[in-house]
Amino acid sequence: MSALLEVDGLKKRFGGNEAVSGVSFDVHPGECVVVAGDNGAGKSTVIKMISGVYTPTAGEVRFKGEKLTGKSPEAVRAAGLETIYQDLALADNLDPGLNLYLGREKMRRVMGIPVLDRKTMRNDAAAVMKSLGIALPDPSAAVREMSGGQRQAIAIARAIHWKAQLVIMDEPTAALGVPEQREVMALIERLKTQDVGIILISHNLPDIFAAADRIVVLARGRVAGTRMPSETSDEEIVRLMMGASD
Amino acid sequence: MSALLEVDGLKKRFGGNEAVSGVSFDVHPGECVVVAGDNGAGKSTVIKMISGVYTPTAGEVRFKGEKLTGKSPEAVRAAGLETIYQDLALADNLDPGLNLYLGREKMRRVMGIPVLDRKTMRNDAAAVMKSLGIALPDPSAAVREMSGGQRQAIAIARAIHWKAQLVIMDEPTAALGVPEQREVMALIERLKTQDVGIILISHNLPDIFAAADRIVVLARGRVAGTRMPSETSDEEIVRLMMGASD
Amino acid sequence: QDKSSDAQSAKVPKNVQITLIPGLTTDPFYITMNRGAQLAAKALGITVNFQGAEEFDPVLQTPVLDAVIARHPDAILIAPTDTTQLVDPLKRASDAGIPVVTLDTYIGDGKYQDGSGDGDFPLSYIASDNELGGRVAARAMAKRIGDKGKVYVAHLRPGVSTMDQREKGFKEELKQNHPNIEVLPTQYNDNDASRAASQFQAVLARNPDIKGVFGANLFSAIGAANGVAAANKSDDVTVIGFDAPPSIVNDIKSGKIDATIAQHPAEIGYYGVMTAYAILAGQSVPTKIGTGFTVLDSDNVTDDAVQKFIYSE
Amino acid sequence: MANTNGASVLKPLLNAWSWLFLAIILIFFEIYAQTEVGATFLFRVYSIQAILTAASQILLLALGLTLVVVAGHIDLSIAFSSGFAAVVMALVIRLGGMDSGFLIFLAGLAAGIGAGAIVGLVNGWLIAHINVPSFIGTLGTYGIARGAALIVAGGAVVSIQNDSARVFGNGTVAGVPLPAIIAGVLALFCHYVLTHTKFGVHTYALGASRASVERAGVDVKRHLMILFVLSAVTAAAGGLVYTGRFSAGAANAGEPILLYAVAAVFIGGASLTGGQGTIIGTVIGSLIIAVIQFGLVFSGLPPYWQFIAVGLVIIVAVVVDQSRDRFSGSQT
Amino acid sequence: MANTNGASVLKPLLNAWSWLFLAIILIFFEIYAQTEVGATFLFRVYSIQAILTAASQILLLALGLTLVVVAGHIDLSIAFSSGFAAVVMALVIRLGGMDSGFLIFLAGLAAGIGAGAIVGLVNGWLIAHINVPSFIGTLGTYGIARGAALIVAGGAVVSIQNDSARVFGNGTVAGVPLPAIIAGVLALFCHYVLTHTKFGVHTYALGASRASVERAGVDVKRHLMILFVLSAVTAAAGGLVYTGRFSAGAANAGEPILLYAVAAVFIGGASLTGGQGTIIGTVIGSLIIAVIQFGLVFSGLPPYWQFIAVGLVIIVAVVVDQSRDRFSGSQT
Ligand SMILES: Nc1ncnc2c1ncn2[C@@H]1O[C@H](COP(=O)(O)OP(=O)(O)OP(=O)(O)O)[C@@H](O)[C@H]1O
Ligand SMILES: Nc1ncnc2c1ncn2[C@@H]1O[C@H](COP(=O)(O)OP(=O)(O)OP(=O)(O)O)[C@@H](O)[C@H]1O
Ligand SMILES: [Mg+2]
Ligand SMILES: [Mg+2]
Repeated sequence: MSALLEVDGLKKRFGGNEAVSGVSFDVHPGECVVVAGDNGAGKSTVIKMISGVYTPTAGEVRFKGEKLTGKSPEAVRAAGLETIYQDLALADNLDPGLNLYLGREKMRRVMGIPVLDRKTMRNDAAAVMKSLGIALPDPSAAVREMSGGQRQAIAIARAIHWKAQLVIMDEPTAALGVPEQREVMALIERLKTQDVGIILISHNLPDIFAAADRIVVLARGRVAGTRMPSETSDEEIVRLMMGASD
Repeated sequence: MSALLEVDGLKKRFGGNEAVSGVSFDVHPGECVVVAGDNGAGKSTVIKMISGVYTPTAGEVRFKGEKLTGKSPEAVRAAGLETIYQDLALADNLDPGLNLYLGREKMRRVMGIPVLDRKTMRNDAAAVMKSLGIALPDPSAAVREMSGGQRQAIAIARAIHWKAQLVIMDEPTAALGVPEQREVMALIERLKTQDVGIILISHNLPDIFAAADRIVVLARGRVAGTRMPSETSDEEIVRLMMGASD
Repeated sequence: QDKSSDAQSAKVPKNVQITLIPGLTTDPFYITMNRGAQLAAKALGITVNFQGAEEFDPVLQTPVLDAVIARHPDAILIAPTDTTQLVDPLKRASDAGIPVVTLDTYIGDGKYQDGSGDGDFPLSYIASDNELGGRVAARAMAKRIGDKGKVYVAHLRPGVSTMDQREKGFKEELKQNHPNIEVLPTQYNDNDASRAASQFQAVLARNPDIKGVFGANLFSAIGAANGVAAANKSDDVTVIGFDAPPSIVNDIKSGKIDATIAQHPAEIGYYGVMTAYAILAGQSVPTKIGTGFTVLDSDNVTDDAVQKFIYSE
Repeated sequence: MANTNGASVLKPLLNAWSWLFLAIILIFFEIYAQTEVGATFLFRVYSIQAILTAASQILLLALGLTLVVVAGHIDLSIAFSSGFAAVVMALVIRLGGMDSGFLIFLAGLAAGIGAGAIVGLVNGWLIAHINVPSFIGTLGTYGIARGAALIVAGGAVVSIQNDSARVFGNGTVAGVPLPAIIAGVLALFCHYVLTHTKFGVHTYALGASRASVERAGVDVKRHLMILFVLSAVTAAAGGLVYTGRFSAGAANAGEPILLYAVAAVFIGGASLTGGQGTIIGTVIGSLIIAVIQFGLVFSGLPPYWQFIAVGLVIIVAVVVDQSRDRFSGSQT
Repeated sequence: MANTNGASVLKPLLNAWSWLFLAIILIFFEIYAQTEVGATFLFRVYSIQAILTAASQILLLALGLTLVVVAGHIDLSIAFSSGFAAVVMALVIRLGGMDSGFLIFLAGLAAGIGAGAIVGLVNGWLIAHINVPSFIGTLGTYGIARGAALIVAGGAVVSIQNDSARVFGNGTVAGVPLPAIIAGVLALFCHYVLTHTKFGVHTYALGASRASVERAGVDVKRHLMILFVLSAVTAAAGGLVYTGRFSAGAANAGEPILLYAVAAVFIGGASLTGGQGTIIGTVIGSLIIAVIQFGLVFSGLPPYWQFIAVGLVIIVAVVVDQSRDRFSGSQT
């Protein structure tokens, strides 16, 4: 099977600081690649270059053979990649339904005039949230009034609600409760069986080993090593994170 | 030893939604009380009522016997309580040094005129961060340019840099890497030996059991149960979180 | 600069550059004044530059004046935005050896070259006295409303000196010679015709027997006239305007405005340039040249004789 | 300021408190009128017409601006896109001769709207593509549109005589002034856009966080272009109404109204930081301003005191709006 | 808009690009003057003095405003706190007789500053304690101060004859106009406050996130009070200089320059959303505005074209500033 996503020599420089240098890896359909690394290693920067938020200083991203680099976030999303950002990127003043559908809102017709179908969107949001184990006391409240975990769940819901071919998750369970974390891990398994490619960023070693088909470890912006979970150990991964390279 | 902090019948209502009802617990010096609970259980709301961000709808908080309820965040902080907020509450446009010292800036004199001592503050920030295992590529950059974990480390640094008698931590390790998480756990142990009281909120069961002297489980805004870690189990805690009450 | 001394010795000044600084650049009154000035300039073969601020205000006019002084024209014609506040800034022009002639209004006590007062240095002023214009408006009003009833002044903004003078003249004339006319409080519209219209309607709601409005500038007049028309009161309420741009003239023709006091800005501009040229040629000039007013109303507005008093836009 | 207003912004409810406040002002003036003046304040056709017409003139400048402010931007250039449109319309009508008819009037309307749209396009281009902050970008086009209007007019005012234009600005339908109908229809349209379309949701989201909209796959640059064109076009409509009312296209038509238009948007609940505001709020804001201006003149309060009274009422209008939020229980 | 400007705001560096832009404008006008006019534009004491004085008048209104904008607020009332102070000063001086001396002049200064401070206190109270949005609160006091100034003055202008006042507004020290020295000293003070004191740090933090400052234990209400008093007092100083320059306290002293003052702050790098802006930037902004206004009149460009030119220069000034950010590599 050919690669779904090819990341090739990505590099990103912020002012004088080279946050990411020469990062390359592939993701195949149905595969979960975990990108691990210490704080500030460059993980979020890599995924923002993939999803179109940052333009790489050098390097290229290809999706199903087509060049993705230089495309805008909307083009990347349209191509079939969904991303859960670490900072969530929610619109704080909108309700969960509108956040779920942001950019792809559902419409209905009232006397022939198209209007937003707020109610359906809200109900859908409540349903998706429920499937993640989260109940919303007031689904019509703005997400700024939601708890940390509720907000994260909305961001997750937004990414998985669409039939994406690749889902990128930047620390998706950081704010979630124990049962919700388990739901997300189960979800990743489900997506894999549906041939969806996944890039997961996580600091949780058990989760990493449970989900990963391959682990790419970043240290100071470089790939310190790539491992199969069956052929490595917690200690080795942590050692690679700390900068020990192959 | 008498209680350092007494939380007595706290209640908070947002519009029609009662987020917290009748929550009571004590914290003694040198004790770490973990407040556990599912997403949206009301944990952050409780600690915001303690730290003065929210005024409780009912109930009272006493610190060393004195009433804290109704005081402003500055008064609470002045009384000797430091808080790490889940949303960090950083000033994004300032550097880590200024964030560390925000409200208590260091001054020096130039030709008799008091001016901010930015350099010392910056160096102090870098030092505290280093003790948490985090290196900053550019300590003079605004914190908006920092990674998720770096930002969280600044918020932690800010709370522990001052000699507080009680430190409240709302999911302090959510965005941290593995070694940094271990640093924070060690830090909590250190604070305990210095007779500092601690309220910790966490979703990580191993961490909860490692740090807690007492576990207060919230479910839907109420105390579902209080347990000693030695007398309970993962399963029981999760069961309490899910709403099974005593 | 020696240009001006050259000019003075030669008696027939050459390459003369005069700058005309209006109260503001966007008012038909000053645009017409400039047109008159350009006519004179063409006749004399000299250049008149037009430079001014966007609002009628000393703090905006002064920097313009300063920059003009730096350019050192042979003479400055200025419509000062305040009688006292422009004294010091204009002194700088005079000190720099630039002859100053004021248009439209005076500075200081209005008596130039008599050796007394702060604002004594300008050589001449050419104006239709705004206060007198207000009096003329008052008489026109009194005549049309039968010497009794309620009237008020629609004004743009307190502190616009020429309008304050018109208001003063209007009120004093009524007080002295038409005691049966009651003057209601002045209404300020910030130069918004829409507000002037709604203000008239509010005054009308309060005073159903209102007899007249004096719209002391273009937008005050057309605004008030619009309010009168909207309330269907054109037959009962007299609207007197000030100045004679085509929009006011059109309103006179259509009966919305009853009469307007046309100043003669083209004349002011024309004589201003001529006076400055005479000064540069070493001739003595009168310290005060008055230009008149023409009352335009439906009776004379189509007469050929008054067409020249209609402003350009 | 990181203003955290708890109330959900998107609830397309009428803002009962603001209506109430407007009603209180009206009742206050009516009682005053009945007792002190022995006349009615409000129940007179031409008073209502006058207030509606004045409010329309403010509202037309404030409509598109509301969307711009909800998106977290500002548009100062409406002060002169309005005048530019007015002048262009008047010139086109003049081209057709002084006593021209309906078709040339329509051509004038179209030209005026087109002139406004050009200013909007320039704004949108500067802000969306060159990343100029909207305050500065639109302050720049404020100057440019002002100069352009004056140059095109060859002066400040272009007077016209066209009966269609006159009716457009002064006519009534069933007693309702045409300017109010025009403003009302445009307000309905803008309300529809803001609360019932994708474009409206994205406008709110943009005001809360540009990243949220960009990453959701919305073309933010295009969105901004449309916003600023909309703002310029509604302001242009204000200029056209003005031309019709006064039979004169004035370059300065919108300038004195700018501050009141911005005030109406903010009285209506919008905030400098974006993300909130409604068309209904702006409509009420415009009405409040028009009513107090009318009412204060009516009350015979001395003019200088009117400045103070207007200031006070504006503040009170917002304090009333605030207390609603307080009652509904949200706080920081 | 969630504008993420990458450059660290607190670096107390001179903004080299903006100085460069100012220099380019000056050089441009100088070359024009030398070649077209055959005179120097800049190298004449008189011109420099005139530009400095004009810039000072703008700067005095813009100084305190800069801090307010950095904190994420706005202050429109400076337009009239300035005039209110001017009128009060002139009245006090008048009380001492028309040809009064130095002491009464000092009393006038004190009274004027006090008058400004009162407006500032009202603003601060409204915004800090009643939670009125600053745009509306200060628009309200704009009207109130306007009315108060006109009522106190019993008209628009109170003229005085006081030699100390005249020197205060028109004198020079070593060739530098006193207004420029006053504005310079206040600018230094504000720069010190903004970059070297706790108050300044909290002001920046407040603009980024009110929660960050509140939870850090800063009394935000007190902070806002001080900010608005500072803004009103520097604006009042502008009014006092005006009274000295023109020997007249005018109620409208500040109104026509409000827009320029706000423009100077934004040209200087501030943003509507708060958290950025510097005093140095505002100083450059004021100078740029004064220079182009002077230069365009000097160049003899017809007035209507000047509106366009000013608009263009304002936009270009900011685009230049933007490109600096781009070179330093930050982006969203
Ligand atoms: N916009 C930016 N401007 C400047 N520097 C940046 C910016 N974004 C990130 N950086 C820097 O680049 C480095 C990598 O950041 P990144 O966010 O990719 O780390 P990360 O691996 O995701 O860390 P974490 O686990 O803490 O989220 C950090 O040192 C950070 O300070
Ligand atoms: N400002 C607010 N306005 C309205 N509702 C709020 C507000 N803050 C919190 N809530 C609601 O109160 C409940 C408790 O929220 P809280 O943030 O305390 O949860 P939490 O236990 O901290 O959850 P998490 O683990 O996800 O952080 C949630 O249902 C949330 O939606
Ligand atoms: Mg990250
Ligand atoms: Mg929480």
